[in-house]
Amino acid sequence: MNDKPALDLNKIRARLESAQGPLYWKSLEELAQTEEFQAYVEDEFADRSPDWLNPANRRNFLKLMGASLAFAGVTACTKQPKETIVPYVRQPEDFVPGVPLYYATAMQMGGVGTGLLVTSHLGRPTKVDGNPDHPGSLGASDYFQQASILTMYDPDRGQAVTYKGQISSWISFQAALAVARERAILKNGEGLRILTETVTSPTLTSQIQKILKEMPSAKWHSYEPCGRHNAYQGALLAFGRPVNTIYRFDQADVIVSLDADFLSCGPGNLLYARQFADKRRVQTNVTHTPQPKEDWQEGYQEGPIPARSNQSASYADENRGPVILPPQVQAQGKPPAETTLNRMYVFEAAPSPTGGMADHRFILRASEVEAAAWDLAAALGISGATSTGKLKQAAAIARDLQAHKGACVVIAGDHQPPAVHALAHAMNAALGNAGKTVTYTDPIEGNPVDQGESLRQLVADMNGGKVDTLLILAGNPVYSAPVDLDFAAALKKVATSAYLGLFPDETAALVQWYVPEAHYLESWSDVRGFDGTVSFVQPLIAPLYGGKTAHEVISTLAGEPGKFPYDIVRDYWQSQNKTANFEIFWQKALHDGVVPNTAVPAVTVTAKTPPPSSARAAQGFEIAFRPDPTIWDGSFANNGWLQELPKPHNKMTWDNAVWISPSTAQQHGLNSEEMVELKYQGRTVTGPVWIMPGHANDAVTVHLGYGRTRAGQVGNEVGFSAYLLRTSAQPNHDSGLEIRRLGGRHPLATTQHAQTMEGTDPVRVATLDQYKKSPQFVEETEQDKPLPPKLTLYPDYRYQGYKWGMTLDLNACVGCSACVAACQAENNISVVGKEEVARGRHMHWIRVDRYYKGNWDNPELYYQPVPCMQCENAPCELVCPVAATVHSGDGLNQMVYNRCVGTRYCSNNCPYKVRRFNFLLYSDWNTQSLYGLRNPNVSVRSRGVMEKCTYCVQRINAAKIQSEKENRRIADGEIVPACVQVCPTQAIVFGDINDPKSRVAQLKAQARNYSLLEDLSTRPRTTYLGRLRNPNPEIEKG
Amino acid sequence: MKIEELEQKAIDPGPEKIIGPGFNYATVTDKIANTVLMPIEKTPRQWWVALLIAFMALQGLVVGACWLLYKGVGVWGIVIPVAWGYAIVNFVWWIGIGHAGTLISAILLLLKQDWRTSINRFAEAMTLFAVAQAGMFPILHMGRPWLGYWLIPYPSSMWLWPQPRSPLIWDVFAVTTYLTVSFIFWFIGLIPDLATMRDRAKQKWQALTFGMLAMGWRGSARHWSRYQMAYLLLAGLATPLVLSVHTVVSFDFAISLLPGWHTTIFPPYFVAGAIYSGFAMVLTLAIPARKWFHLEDLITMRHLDACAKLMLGTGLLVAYGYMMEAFMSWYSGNPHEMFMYMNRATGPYWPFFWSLILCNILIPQSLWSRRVRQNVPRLFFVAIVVNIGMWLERFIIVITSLHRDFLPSSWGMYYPTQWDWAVLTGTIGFFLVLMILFVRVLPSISIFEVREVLHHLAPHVLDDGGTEPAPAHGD
Amino acid sequence: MAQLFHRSTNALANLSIGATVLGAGLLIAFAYSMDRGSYITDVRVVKEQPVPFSHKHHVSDDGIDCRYCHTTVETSSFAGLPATEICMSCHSQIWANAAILEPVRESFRSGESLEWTRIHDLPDFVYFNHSIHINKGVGCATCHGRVDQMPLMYKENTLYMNWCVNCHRNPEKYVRPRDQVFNMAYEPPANQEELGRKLVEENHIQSLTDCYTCHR
Amino acid sequence: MSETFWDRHGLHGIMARFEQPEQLVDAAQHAYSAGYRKMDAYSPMPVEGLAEAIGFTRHWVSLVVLMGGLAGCIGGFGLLWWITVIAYPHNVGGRPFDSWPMYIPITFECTVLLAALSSVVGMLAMNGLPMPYHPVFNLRSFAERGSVDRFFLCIEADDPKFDRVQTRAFLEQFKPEEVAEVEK
Repeated sequence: MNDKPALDLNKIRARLESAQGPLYWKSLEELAQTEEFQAYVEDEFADRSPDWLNPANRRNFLKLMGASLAFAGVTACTKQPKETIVPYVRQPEDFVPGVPLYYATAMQMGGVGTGLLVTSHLGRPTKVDGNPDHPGSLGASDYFQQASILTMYDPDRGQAVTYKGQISSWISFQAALAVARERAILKNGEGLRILTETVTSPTLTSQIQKILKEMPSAKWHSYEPCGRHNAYQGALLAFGRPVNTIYRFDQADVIVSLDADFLSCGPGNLLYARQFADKRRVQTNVTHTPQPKEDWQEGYQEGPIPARSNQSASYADENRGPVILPPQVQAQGKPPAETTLNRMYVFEAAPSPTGGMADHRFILRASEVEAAAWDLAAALGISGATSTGKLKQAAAIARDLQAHKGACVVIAGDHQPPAVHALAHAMNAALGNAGKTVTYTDPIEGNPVDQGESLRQLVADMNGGKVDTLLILAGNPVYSAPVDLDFAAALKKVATSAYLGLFPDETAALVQWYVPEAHYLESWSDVRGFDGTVSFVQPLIAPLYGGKTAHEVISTLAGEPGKFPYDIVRDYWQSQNKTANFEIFWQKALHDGVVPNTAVPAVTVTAKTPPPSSARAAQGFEIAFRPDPTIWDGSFANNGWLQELPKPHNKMTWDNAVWISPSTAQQHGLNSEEMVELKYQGRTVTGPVWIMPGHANDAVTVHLGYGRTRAGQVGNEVGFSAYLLRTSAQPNHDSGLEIRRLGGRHPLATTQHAQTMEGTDPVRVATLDQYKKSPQFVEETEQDKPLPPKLTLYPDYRYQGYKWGMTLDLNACVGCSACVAACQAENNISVVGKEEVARGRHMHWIRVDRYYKGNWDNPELYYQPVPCMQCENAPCELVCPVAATVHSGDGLNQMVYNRCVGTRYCSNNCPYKVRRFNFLLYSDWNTQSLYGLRNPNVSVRSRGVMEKCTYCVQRINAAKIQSEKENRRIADGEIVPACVQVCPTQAIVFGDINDPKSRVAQLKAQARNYSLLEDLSTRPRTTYLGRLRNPNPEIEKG
Repeated sequence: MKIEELEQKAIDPGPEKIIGPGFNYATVTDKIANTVLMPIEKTPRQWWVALLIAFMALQGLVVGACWLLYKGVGVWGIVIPVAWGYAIVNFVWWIGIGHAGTLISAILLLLKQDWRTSINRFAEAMTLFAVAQAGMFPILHMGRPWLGYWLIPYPSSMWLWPQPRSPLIWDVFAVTTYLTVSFIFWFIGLIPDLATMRDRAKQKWQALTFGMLAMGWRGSARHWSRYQMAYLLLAGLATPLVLSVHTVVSFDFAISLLPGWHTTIFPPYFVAGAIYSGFAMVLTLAIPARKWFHLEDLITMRHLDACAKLMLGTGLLVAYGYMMEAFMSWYSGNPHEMFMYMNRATGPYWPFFWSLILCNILIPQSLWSRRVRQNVPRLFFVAIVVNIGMWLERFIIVITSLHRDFLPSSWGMYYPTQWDWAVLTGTIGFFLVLMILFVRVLPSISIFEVREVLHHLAPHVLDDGGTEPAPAHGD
Repeated sequence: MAQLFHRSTNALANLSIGATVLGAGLLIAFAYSMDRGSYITDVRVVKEQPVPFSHKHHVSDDGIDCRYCHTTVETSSFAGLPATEICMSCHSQIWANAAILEPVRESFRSGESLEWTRIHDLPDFVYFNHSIHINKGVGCATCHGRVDQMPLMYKENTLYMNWCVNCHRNPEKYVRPRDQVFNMAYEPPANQEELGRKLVEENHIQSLTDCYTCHR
Repeated sequence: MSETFWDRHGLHGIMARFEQPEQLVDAAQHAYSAGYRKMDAYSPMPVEGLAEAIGFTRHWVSLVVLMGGLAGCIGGFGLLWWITVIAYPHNVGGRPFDSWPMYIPITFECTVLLAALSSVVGMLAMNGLPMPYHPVFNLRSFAERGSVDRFFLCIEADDPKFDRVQTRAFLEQFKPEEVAEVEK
């Protein structure tokens, strides 16, 4: 039972040493770089010298804690070890040690960039968050962005240029590239190929195009294993030209999703989720009737100790009545009669967050979605569309859509064949959505090609010996290319091959030259958002492991070696706008994180019905390939946070599995965790079964990205690789799968075992109509009858000053789990590894519970985030023998790690089980590179200590101190806990309940407001807003 | 009868008498003293074997504890939600066992049950050692044991104090008090006998050792009268104490709000269970001991029978406790409570629950029959079964209540690891080692009290130092 | 004679009892003195530094303000330690060749930071913020003592929790007018009590004894 | 003869050995009625009426225990109250600072603890124990059987009525197994 399989310390130390070896082969500017790097490292000293300078100090200190405390005997304080403090030599201007700085940058995924705001403690990026000014983020972010920072510090990243496996140097690579360039120029580019992922970077595009102009015969191929080329093919089919589609869900009252999980992934998903949630938010106007103090907030005569009462002493004028209203008052909160919700129909094979939010979820095999699309098109009377008669409810849906002409959306999933996209376009056109809820722009890609085809050509040429120089810019094609192309074999036929990648991975092992890539937090670049808006990528730290950007590689190939990426990007943009005040433009763009009006202009196109496609719903057992929810196409395989993040759909961690529906599993006599062999087109893989309620019958879904062999300490040999079955012909789904029981079990680590609510009702649901009839439906339940305000022998505490509280709107939460990752990043939460998760020792402070309701083949899905409830009558506090968890003056349930002795009684007595315990030494004291990652404002917990959510108390304190300096009250929304900040749908709201104007107080006054397990009289400060569904009465009946 | 004979073979006078024939002050003294003063080579072989086995078992604790302290409590099977595992199960089990001793000495003293005399010393020692075992667990099970002293109120440089609303703090006080008082009680009882040992010792070093421990006791009438009063008062104090201790232990659960823990029935039925298991353990130990040292004529069938009857009685109380739990969970109408009980009976841990019913309720019913009560092997078997049963009861209470509580999303399972087992067997070994040593190095039967009994039974034993057989004891 | 013990043993027995009781008392007393004494707390203990920097000289002789070197004390949790260049801003002129300042010049040349030994070093789980204390009128000297009279730096107070809490409980006993914060020589007036209460009211000084005030 | 702390001479008293407790009690009663006061009776187990026989009635143990108990009770509760209300008041789970019902168990335990300790300490102290050396052990037969099966009465030399000859004669009349003088 090792604490942290995630990070093998000895190996890592070895790597670090090898990386810090002699530098004699390095070029001059490289040395300069390393100095810069050194400088950055020094920055850490000023802040928290002990750890970074000498990790031993802190480790010893903790060791000492054990021994010397026992000896010192009478006190908790013990002789401090000798620690040094290291000032700058020359202090940078804007650096205030102890005060973080925020830089705007952007992260690209599948070529689509999202603007970010990164927190930096003295040159040490510690937290990634969305950039409110960026259209694709609006301040939100997803767990890939949250976790990307861990990848940057990952000690497994490539740390040296290698040639045929031997450590070489950047300078020699440049030399080699120069030679290749000469050779290519002679042949006018013949045999020179560049393979990239989807590229939207204007700079990189222009760089490559410059080369293509110089050597016309050179070719630029793009391949993205989980890319969106189907969408472009669909556009071609519909409009005869590739376009980029942008949706306006804030305008859509009816949504039909054809296997599109637009709420949790794909371009613009953060914006779309927000727009979708806004259409589902229920606004109720409650008249606040504060209760007289003696009735509602009766304090003790002696009162809480002066410290507390002081808090609001000088705010006497603001000493308002409390706003948590007793139930009978809440009941007054009637929703406006005109409360409306949007309605969503989802057609999908495997449950997704989007499917979970659907009012009607139609379970179809991936291949049957097209048939459904045809039926719908036919029902909408689109010329040339013929019904297959599969979809009974087609007519009803069509009526619903037609009733909302111009205010509805039909969206097709990226994994669906072009025909479905074309049909979606046709339907949107027919419904008059084009230009209203759906707009089209030119593609944002620099190289909008059919990527599947593009790769096929490349491989063909490689095999045909037509390629002598191949430059692979990221993407790890050896691992992720369709298996039938056998990229690895083809690669051997290439004379000169080079690969730029973050990790020395599968591809790096087979190419001649491997160049470590600079992480986006280390690079200068630019990238387009989902709507084309350009954001600059600016580094927060010099490359930790001497990584290089694609810009540098290409510019070397272009004959400009040694040009800094900064200059490359800057020069490009200077060339773009020749205005005099470029400097201002540049600075502003860098500061804001977006380049003004760079969004790609809309184009008007006319959709034509696609030719009836031959591939109607195929027969036979079907397999669907999907990117993994948390590690995507495998590029995040070595990221411990994402490996351990419970997958939103089934709460599984550290594995992928063969998803199969309950009844199909029954037919084949399969159980979860049972090993099966998947045989498809003569190729086989074996993996464990996961029985997935709500999955289509006679079909399995497998997730890509696992089964890595050279991902790193974390990702190696985890799960099975579905790429081994994926062909270039049918990359998304196909029939003809054979499934065979192998016997034998492969335990899967899941964080939630019970699937249903087991008769309890943590999630309260009502349909819109029911809600309109009885707004306080949340109280009409078996248990948790609302309690009379005073169901206690003791008088209530009076919380003057601030009174923190939180609401979670289950109507807005799409269960995307971004909050879990954000919390982990903000609060230095440890990764514990598969074994520990399997035991039930995962450490996430906020979890997203997932419940099924109804029959197992097509259940309703409900998501419920559960952080600490901050109960006013906290059961955990009562039983702590050392007062390590007590209440604060503003009603927080404090957890004092350094006082905790670890009896774990508090966890036993917590009805919500939100407390997490360090059963072993989970936090990694040994991996130096991870020290930089930690949030300096949160203690790193040691072994034997209980931990839990405290509403990000470090942020509360920061705000408090700021406001006190300015001698004012903290403004509503000034304090933003990590989960609130990250949430794409703003389902989580935090604030001061004593302030009747605060958003949280307003929400708590809603009739939908209820607290979990209210009958225990724990008086949670965290409450929920009941979930509403808006089914189509026509279908509900039929 | 010759003292040698008495030492060699012993006649069990049967279920009527509390002492065998042929005893007078001198012989009874020598006979008991002999278990301590007999030369090493005369020590019964079974004693050595038992000691060896117990000592090997003890190693489980040594290794287990070291590994635990090195790695952390994670080496045990505990998880969230089942954050308490074997450590607490064992703690409660041992504390329970530690209840018979004081009960026998204190309560039976107050009730003037003279049959207690020949087993009370023994039972008190058992209490002491059992509580010592129990005392280890709260320390070991902490995440940071080296900070255990934070549970003691002392003026620290943090100005922080324990949080006295927590039952764990009550435990600290209750257990330490109980340990101290039990020790005092036991030691005070020993003093006159230590004096006897001092005077009977054959080697000088023995004499000196016992002499120091006896503190110069010389049996003065004044001393005796103060002594008896102190002893009586101690008994009077120990009686409520012994009841309070397991009540407090039961509060560890009852104070919480967990279904299956949060019940008012807990204190009485924990106390009953404690006495139940205590007497089971007394029998488990007394039966072999009386055999090895030929004490059947001092620990007679009368004693075994009385213990058996007490077991039966307390066992019925425990059974009533189970019934009330079931009834209340149904009667309360609280779905969580109802689910909890159903889950115990039919959930993943059902085998434990039903074997608990078997061990604690069904099998002990056989004690209604004299043929079981007065048949040593059968009685021994039942005693063992009850020991196991009581351990299972604690397992059910701790584990099954925790593993499925309010929110289905946070349900989990608990699987003990080898280290859980190591520590359990280790403490059993430790306990036995202490017991086995005790019966050899200290008079395991209270000599002066037996003299008293003798004095009451035969007011006029005319005897010149045990050369002639004593007359039959008039009843 | 059948006496097992000599009569002196009576006296010995009583003595040993007395000795045990006394010993236990002494042991506890010793433990406390160790804990509160400077061996553990380092109070008034001078530590070795790369340069024997004298606050006395710089503050009282040269009259340099605290903030000249501790630049961020009013704005950040971290008071700030002068970068080498701040030292050099004077010492490139004054004492430019003094031997004891060689480490400073060396650091300036090589870019290698000076490594000072921490004097005021809180455990890593304590989060102290200088700026708020300064803003609320807690004088430097209140915690750091008369730094202007320390030839070599040492710790004036234990920085133990009870010491912190003492002030957090009744700030009025210690706070001073904001303009006096950096005044080393400031002596609390006779009417500190009422002045304190007035300041507490004016500057809205709270007595925060919540755990999370310092521990997170 | 000079007496020093280390080496005292002289007579401690005259001791009679009996075989049966009844004889001892009988002898003791007579001795008391005969006016002897400074005497002590020794028996291997408590014998009813013996203490009364030699005129020992008040032992004060119960009073000491009562005091101890009270101290424990007040001290225990006081400590808890002080901790939670004065020393460091915390809002624990919404309970009042002085949630006194929660203090009862500890208060009780403290009461019992101090009462028990005081009973033992009190008893030993009042008995003047430990006292490994005592003149009576000078009598061989006492040292051997005093704690086993013989019963002794010792009339001490510093009793005003004591007289080497008469006292011995007085004791002889109760048919002791042995009458002997005991050195200090």
